[in-house]
Amino acid sequence: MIKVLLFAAVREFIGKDMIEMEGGSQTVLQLREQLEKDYPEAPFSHAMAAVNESFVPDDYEIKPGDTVAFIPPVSGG
Amino acid sequence: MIKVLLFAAVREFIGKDMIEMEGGSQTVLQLREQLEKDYPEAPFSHAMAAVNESFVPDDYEIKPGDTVAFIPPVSGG
Amino acid sequence: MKNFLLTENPISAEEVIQKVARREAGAVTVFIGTVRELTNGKRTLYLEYEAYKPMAEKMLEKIGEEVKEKWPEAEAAITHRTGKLDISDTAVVIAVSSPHRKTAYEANEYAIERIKEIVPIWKKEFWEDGSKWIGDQRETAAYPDGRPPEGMLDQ
Amino acid sequence: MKNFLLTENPISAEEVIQKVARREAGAVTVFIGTVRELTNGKRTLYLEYEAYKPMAEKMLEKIGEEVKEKWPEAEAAITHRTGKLDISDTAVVIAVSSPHRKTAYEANEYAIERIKEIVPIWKKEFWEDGSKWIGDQRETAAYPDGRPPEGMLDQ
Repeated sequence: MIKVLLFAAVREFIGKDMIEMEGGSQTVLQLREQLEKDYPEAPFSHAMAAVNESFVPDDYEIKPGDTVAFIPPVSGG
Repeated sequence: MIKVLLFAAVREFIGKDMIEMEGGSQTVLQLREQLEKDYPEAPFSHAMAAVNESFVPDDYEIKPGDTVAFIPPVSGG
Repeated sequence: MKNFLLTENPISAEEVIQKVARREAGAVTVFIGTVRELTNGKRTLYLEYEAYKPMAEKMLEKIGEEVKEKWPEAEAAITHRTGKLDISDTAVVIAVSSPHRKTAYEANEYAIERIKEIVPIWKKEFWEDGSKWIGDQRETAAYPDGRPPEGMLDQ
Repeated sequence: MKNFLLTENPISAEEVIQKVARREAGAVTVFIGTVRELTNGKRTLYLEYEAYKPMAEKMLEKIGEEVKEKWPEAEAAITHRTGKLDISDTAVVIAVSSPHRKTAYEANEYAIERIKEIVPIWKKEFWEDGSKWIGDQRETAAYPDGRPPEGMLDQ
């Protein structure tokens, strides 16, 4: 199992702030493509991925128990 | 009569913060030279002049009733 | 007393300043980001800031480390607010102390630029005629290369 | 409530910040000049600031006007303390508000540079082994041309 955290516009499009799903043997890119298929209206392509609170590149391999977050372009400050 | 205000190192060298003196028909340069003669140890040459709270050049003509201040290099902030 | 944190409560600038006060400091610079009413003529009613809180605090700490690396004599503290903010409310306070003022200005400005790059906080603007998530503060395309901006991945 | 003033009492940064707060502001920068203990390895015990008070306040106002001319969207307030100051005491607070942060940083740094050029305030350092009037903050010769620095005379 992995947790996928959603924020801002992505969260609002999907209507949830967290999805729990089977997984833990795919890359971030594979997860991203699956989510884009499941939720075609949500702007995943604009979001950076973070695993366990650190930004990761798209070829990062997710392990079971990981918390993946999709980070839309930030606008703090 | 004019008032001459003294500050910081100049004030301490002379031991006064104000001198009242005859005057009002000389330039700042003439006043400066007179003071340098009267108080040879005081660092007037390093000080800028201000008349009535505005900086003035050395050729400025002092009028009776003016308040002349000698402003050593400043160090606020 | 943590130097890098998120809060849902109003921020006291004085409190953030106190965190960087020290006998070696000759200069403290402070940046206070406030909610302004007009942006390009459009009237903001209020804002909401959402955050991925644990990661956002981690990224603020990372900015503090970057500051220390670039300006070893500088000390930084940052507090960012989340939730609903009204006009003139303070969204973020950055305080930097240093023996010398040049460093304090440079490090402070660096910190706000980095916040806008790597800290997972999102602003939703509520205008008279609708609302929108702001995702493009730096006025560049979002991750135009499909890669995070430089420095995002070097943990 | 004057925006440019000298005081013999401790300065509240918050109070100076409040003077420039406004609905158009998205950024407030603050500079706090504090008494640091060590300068080039020499230990300061305390300082005394002397001022030509009415002219110093006039010059601070002039700096405010210069800021307005260079950055019309900026609003500044400056308070400078005089008298005896201990280590870590605040000597000066400069607050600048602006719709945009770049302006707020630039105008703030401009203001502190100008204070060190044209405001008749003098610092006397008291060290363990003596005291000295500091007259050369900018580390350039004092009026090397026998003329005031640029901008001093343009009232």
